[in-house]
Amino acid sequence: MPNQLRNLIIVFAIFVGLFLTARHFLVPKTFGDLGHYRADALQYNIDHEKKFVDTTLCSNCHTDISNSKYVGAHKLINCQTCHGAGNKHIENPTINKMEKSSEREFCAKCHAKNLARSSTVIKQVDITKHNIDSKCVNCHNPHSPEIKMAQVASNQNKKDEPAICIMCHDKIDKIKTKGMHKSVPCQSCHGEGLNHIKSPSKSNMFKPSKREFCGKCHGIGIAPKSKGIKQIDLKEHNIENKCIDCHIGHNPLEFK
Amino acid sequence: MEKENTKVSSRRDFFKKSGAIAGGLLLVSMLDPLKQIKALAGEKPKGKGAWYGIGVDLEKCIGCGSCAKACKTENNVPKEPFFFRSWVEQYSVTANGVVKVQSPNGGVDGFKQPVLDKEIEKSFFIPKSCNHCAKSPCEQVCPVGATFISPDGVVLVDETYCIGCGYCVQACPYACRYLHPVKHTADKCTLCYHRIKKGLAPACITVCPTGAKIYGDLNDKNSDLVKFIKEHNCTVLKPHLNTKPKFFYNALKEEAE
Amino acid sequence: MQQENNAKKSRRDFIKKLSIVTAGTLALASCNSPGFDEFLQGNFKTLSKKEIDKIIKNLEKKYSTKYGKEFKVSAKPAIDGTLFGYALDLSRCIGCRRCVYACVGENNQSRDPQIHWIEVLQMNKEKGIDFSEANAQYNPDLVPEEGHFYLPTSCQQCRHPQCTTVCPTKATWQEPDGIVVVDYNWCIGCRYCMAACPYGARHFNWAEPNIPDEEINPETHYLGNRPRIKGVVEKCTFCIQRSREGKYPACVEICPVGARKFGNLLDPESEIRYILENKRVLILKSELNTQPKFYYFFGV
Amino acid sequence: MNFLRFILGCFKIIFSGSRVYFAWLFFLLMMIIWGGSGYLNQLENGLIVTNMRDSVSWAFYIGNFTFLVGVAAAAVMLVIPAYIYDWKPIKEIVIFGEILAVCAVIMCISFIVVDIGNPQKFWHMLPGIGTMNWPASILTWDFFVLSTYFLVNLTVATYLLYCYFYKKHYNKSIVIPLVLFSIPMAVGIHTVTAFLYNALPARPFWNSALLAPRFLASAFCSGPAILIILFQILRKTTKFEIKDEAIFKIAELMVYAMFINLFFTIAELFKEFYSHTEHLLYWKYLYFGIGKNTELVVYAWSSIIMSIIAFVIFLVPKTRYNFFTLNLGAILIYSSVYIEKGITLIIPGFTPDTLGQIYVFVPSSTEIHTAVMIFSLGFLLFTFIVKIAIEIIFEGYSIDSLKIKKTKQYIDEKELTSINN
Repeated sequence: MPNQLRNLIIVFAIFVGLFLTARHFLVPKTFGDLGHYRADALQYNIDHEKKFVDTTLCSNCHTDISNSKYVGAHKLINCQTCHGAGNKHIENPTINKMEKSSEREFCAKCHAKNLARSSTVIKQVDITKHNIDSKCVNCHNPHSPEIKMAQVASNQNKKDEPAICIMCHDKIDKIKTKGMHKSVPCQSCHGEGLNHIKSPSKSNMFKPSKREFCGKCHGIGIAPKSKGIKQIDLKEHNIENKCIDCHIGHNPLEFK
Repeated sequence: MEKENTKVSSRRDFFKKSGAIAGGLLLVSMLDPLKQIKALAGEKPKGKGAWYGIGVDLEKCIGCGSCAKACKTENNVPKEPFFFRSWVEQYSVTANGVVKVQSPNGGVDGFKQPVLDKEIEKSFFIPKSCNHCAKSPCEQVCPVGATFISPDGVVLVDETYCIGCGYCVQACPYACRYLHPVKHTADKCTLCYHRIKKGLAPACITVCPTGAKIYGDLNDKNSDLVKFIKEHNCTVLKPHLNTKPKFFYNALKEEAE
Repeated sequence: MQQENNAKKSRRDFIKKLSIVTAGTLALASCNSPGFDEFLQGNFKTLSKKEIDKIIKNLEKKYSTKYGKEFKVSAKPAIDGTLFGYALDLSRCIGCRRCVYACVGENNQSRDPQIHWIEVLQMNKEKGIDFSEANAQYNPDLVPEEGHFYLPTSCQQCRHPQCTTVCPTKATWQEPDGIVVVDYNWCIGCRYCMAACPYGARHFNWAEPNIPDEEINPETHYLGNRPRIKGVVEKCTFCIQRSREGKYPACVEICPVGARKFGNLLDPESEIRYILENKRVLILKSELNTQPKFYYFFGV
Repeated sequence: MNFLRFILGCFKIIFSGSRVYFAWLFFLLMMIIWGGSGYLNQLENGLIVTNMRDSVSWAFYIGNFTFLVGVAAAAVMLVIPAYIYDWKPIKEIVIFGEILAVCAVIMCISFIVVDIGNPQKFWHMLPGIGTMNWPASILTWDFFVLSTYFLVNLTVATYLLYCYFYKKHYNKSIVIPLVLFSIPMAVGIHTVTAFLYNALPARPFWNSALLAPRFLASAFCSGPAILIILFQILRKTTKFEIKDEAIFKIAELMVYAMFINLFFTIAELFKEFYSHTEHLLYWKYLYFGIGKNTELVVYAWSSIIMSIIAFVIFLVPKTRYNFFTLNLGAILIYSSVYIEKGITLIIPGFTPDTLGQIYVFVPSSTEIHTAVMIFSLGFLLFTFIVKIAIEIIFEGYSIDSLKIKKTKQYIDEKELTSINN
């Protein structure tokens, strides 16, 4: 064999040898065991820490909530859908709190009116109109949205107490307590609300707007004189407008 | 003449030797890389073991974005609004056929109640994530074998081996991949491989409030997914690409196909 | 060679002469050469009202003598404010092919060789709508077969029809009410439209169409179901002779399971609009952007 | 008047010749009659006598048309070096390329005419008289570029012959611009023909941007292949002179074309098989068959194998300079391109059809008859024009010989025999 060829073969062999050694060290151990990939990568993916836990763990401690949840419309919803992943909370419940949101926007994520939502799948509420004064949780128990409403309805005997109104209409109460009407019960102006309590969306409360209605208490000669009630001459005082055009009904000394 | 003979013999010799060397090389390489060659030929275990897929009933999807949010939490997906393993899109079709697609922050914060547009004729949500294609283009193009289809049909990324070239991001027809801004490797839905292997449902399916999304084993005739497919008229996205996706949509509208 | 040399002399109108000479010789050679008037008749779209009336009168006379029946050939134009659309409920179709034969009867398709404007495909339920799995040769006695569904296809009346774009002679076009029609007298039979149609909806008269006299439907439309000649392309017209009179196409009327729906897409109260807005509708080969007005849906 | 005399001279040429010549003419005439009988049958009964149906609505005729467009376009292959680089050895034979182009275009148009259902209505697509759907329909473009290309080549060929006939020097300012114009036209006829198929989204098999370049590359293989064989026949049978050098030069040019052709084919195959979309179905049918339907597999592979062998033959100088292997290579590449354009381009575009149904197309006897008729007609025309060209250019047949004949009748016979020899 000529020298050149022999040299060439030697060089070639060295390169091949180098290549094979390099390959031996560089290619990962389990590469190709199952396919053109590192078989260990499967385990690597499995080892990822999980964050959303089994909900049986929730009901172990929060039995009351889970019991009430299992009767309502939210019964199939996982706790962590609203409260976030529970892995840290179960490690140390006192330090790591679950997420909690009582904002209207939070409920609106599912319940806001949207053409894309099927009305048979989910109850939809026009959040720009539906009782905008209050938080959803004031009237609805988030764990079982019907329960709180049922409680309200079952308290019919307390129908004269403003407390039952405040449950849902707390914003109005805040305005009312600031002003002169704070001692006037809601029913005095809005009438009895038995039906409204039963189904608030279907039966609305009476909303007075006529001058004569205010005149019942405030009109000279119409209402019986009583201490502390301001008397207005309905025939003279700004006769072109309604009272509520200027005065806020719940706090009449504030003007619009 | 004699000279010629020697020449011939030496040449023959050379061929013999080089042939032997080549043969030897081939033998050496056959000892272990044969598996790789086989794998390259696209042999995939079908009919035995699990073969996972996903199903969504779009009639039930309310676009709450819980799935997108849970996915970010579960899988440590970067918070920025352009990295998603799972996200929700809202399609709105106007009466004159214009299709608008919106996905504010991937639906993580939910969809705002829209000011109802009279023009809009219909609207629907579509949750999206990796389709776990049986013939996945991302796996096909990966130069190092860092993206692969697991024996149970889940398309996974080997983070430690990925070189971050981003070829798979280009190859995916469903825009399901992104380059992780910190790790600089490709990242995508793993069908919560760490959960399903422990018998738990993927995070997105765990949190779905309406039960719109399900997953299951396509090889198991009694699995939820197989039943779901049988009972509904499911379609996949971009069927003409022949990627054989395993993400089945019920009630997929033509505008989104 | 003679012809060749002549051409050299007058190169300017060589093309004209060549084609007219060929056309002339071929017309003579052809056994059933159409009348001279018909040969010179222009594209339907370029004809005046008067010319159309005359042509129709001649046609009615010709057909009446040929088939021994009083023929009516209408040329009713599209009604303003109509855009026809079609919907088909895949969950109801049982693959009985009654629509196919109603269509053949109504639209005077050739019986021998057979031409069917509607083709019903048997599909595998597990595979979904995948044409490579479609079977057009299924046995009608066994329908509906377990594990299969049926997909009737016909002209999809695309909003962006490829077939009209490629036609070299403007012999096929889309009417204002969305129906794609063919002027049989103007079609030269090049079959480019058949190559362009993604739905196999166009059919060619490979031979002289053959319809028994007693089966012929004399209520016809010029652009629809009037008897055709050999060598021209024909296609579904949503039964233009019926739909423009406010009637349902024949296939809609015959369907025993009510899978077929038809209506005006511009009328918000129509059934077709209800389906579009409330059902999950599919179109075939949406990736081609032909935008068909033929929608498939799953009603149940 | 002068032109008339030229025509007269031409006629004299074609009606005189050796026995072999007349035997060849007789043979072609017989073939035309035999083929014509089939075509008459088609005219009478309609296209039903072909094996085309709704599923496969274009087939053998259109395949031949496509192939011949390629042959016609290849004329420029010879024109470019001859006129641009003024390369002598090819210059004289360029006229044969142009004659070939003229005849091929005539055959192309004939194939279109026999393919359409109502040939007598052909005038509907003429501009002015009919309602040509221009610019939307690519078929109208194709018709336009084919006729322009035809006219340009006819003009150049006739003018050159005319000048030789009158022993004049041709006017460069007429010929060169026309020749230069014919180069983009040649590219044009092929490109437009490719676009004819290319722009149909309904037929994914054709819907590839590479179709037009592939058309061009294969045309530059098949056209010169015919000429290489033709020149050898001519120089053996007539006084036509061509140097080996010129033939080898053509062969060398073909190597590039063949390489590009193979390269494009590989590029196309790679794209389809790697991306394995739904469109792969047609390629699978072509190269591997679908189920029992493996009709085209033999053709597809034989075309590829032939074209590879031909490429190797032409690439290796030893075989390129050997006339036996050269001719073998030319035949191989010619057959390869004929199969590719005629069968494996058109049929898989329609099989499976748009609804997934498979209709197996095999040309009927009528189609073969008609094709034979058109090819024979083309050959007849080509024989005539080539004979005229050879006698005028290489055998000194000119206006003088015509005059001599007129005045001195008695020399006629002697002259004729000398010409024929």
